[in-house]
Amino acid sequence: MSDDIEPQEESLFEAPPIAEQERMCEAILFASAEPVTVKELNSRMPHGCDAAEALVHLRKRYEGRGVRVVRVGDSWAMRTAPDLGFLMQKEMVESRKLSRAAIETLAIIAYHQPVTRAEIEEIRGVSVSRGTVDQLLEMEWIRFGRRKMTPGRPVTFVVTSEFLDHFGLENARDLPGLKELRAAGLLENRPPPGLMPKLGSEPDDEMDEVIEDQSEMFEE
Amino acid sequence: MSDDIEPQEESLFEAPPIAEQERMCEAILFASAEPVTVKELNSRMPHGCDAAEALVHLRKRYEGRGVRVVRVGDSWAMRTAPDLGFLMQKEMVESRKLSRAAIETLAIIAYHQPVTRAEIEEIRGVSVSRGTVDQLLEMEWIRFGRRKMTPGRPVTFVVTSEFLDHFGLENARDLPGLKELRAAGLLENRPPPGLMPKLGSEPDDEMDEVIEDQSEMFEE
Amino acid sequence: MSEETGQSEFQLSVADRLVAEALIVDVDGFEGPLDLLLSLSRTQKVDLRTISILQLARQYLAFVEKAKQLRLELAADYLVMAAWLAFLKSRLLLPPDPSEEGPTGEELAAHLAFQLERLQAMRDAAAKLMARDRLGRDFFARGVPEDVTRIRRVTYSATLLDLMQGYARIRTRDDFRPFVLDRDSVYTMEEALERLRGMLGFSGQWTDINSYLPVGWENDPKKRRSATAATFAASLELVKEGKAEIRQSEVFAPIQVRKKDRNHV
Repeated sequence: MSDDIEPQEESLFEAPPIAEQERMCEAILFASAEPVTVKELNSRMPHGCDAAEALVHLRKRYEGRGVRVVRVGDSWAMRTAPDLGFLMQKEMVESRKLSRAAIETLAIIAYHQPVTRAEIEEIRGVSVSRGTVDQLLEMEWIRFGRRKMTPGRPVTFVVTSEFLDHFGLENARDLPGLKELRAAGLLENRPPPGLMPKLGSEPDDEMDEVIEDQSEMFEE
Repeated sequence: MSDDIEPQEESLFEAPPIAEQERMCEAILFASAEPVTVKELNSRMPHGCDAAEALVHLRKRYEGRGVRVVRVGDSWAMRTAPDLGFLMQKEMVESRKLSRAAIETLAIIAYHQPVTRAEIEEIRGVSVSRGTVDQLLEMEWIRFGRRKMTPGRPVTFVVTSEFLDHFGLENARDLPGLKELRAAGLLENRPPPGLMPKLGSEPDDEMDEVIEDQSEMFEE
Repeated sequence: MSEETGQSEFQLSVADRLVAEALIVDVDGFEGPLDLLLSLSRTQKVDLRTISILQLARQYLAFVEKAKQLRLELAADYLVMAAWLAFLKSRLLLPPDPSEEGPTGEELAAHLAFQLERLQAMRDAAAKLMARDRLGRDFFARGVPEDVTRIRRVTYSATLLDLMQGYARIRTRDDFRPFVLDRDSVYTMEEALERLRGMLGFSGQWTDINSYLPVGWENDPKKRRSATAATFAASLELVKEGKAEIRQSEVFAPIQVRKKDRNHV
């Protein structure tokens, strides 16, 4: 049956213009779930079409575009341009509470900056893991301050402007002092003498000084 | 503080040239079977990109091609040209046969939205079976709209962007013959002049209310 | 109403009768009385806007009558419509009774015509809709959509309270006791005093004490209240110390302070 019809078709209908064939290849490649062979393209397109030639044109048309016509084995497919792969990712932001160790370390840095790792450990009474410091550095809540002028010239940590921003502070000195913490019921016992930072009790004229100079405030 | 940072960021990373933005839109739309909102495009493209502008260029570029850039409500998608549908026998999905009741209900919802079940029944003169509504909901062609501010606060139905996508409509205003129907007054919810038998459902309070939401929705 | 009188009254043509019979056989195929009326109206072969509702009512009643004779069970809806159409028919035929309340026969007929036209319009619209190029039949989406890779990025958060509690915990070396009091929004008189002392030195002019509120405390009502009270108390303290003067022109007017200068005394 089909043998009877096809030769007739051939004489009746001329193959569509190549631009039209290119459109057809484009549509088939776009909608296909799998790469398509030239043979299959030809079988799906009207009689007399030359998919191989249409593909040459189509491939050229997509050069430099966001989508490319690529050869996969003996089949053809359309793919997004590899340099745009980053667009195919979607970032999911998940918010988690900072760990207790990280919060404590951060608090010590904020209250005692610039402070060395050894000093943090002394205050916390436990060693500070590398991961905790790295995490805080990565979050850009702390950064390295000036090295201490003590033997070994250890690095110090200070809080960043991102930290202040996050906690809605103008200045690290706006952090409530121990006196206020106690008034708020956060502190039960009297701390050992000499450890109490005198936040908020200093004259105001040094407000404008840089944060690094805060060390004096804490050192007694 | 963030105010200080943002302008800096803007100057640091300039938005890519519009041709590049067009490529990006092309890649994203190409890769997605579902329409993508302009908002999502912008969120996935680098900072400062203007997807809406890039889409204007992209749409033009694909005019007359085998694949088109189409608008679906607030979203955009790439779809094969409808005149090439004959090539796609292989991709054709046997769509579920809809009953006459379902087709009519769908049309009434599309042309009269937001519309209550009682209003649909008033127009069709028979009660709307649960199954019909469920089927349309399941196909995601209709969804619940806002409740009507009439006694009983009945739920309303509206068509979805999947509906628009399926029927190749940019928005609900493009429904075939909508203007003519409105001009002929056939989309008005004309209250029956009393004594009319209420066909279909049990009488509903809100039947008597004149509802003109539809006209507002479609007014340009 | 007998069959003969019915026939003669309705003057149905042979063709109409055939249609009516076909309809009866197909009674289950109708989607309610309105649908049936719409089908019957086609026998009139006129525009729905010029349809004769009277004629339609007769056709419907004949149909129902026939159905009764054939002992077909009609749903209640069909019978309700029949009763109503019989009523409508009488209204349309009889001269209007001015004492009668409610809509006229013409108004009722017009509404029925509207309903039929609207139903037909919706059917046509539905047909046009279904004849459109459709996704998955005439046009197609991308065959191999590339899934968007979801990258999980974790952000860590902590509040000022976390920070303070953390610090307090270390300082007390005690187990932390939860607390509720919020000291964030409390501005102490000592703080205000300090601020006022520093700033008042530069101002020999009368200045509204509100302008001495610390930065960042002006907007939040809670903070503003606390800061205003503290600043006011502090200004009184400075007056007591003889370092400032304070005035208020009338009740609720702005309170102003200035440095007490020897020259001003």
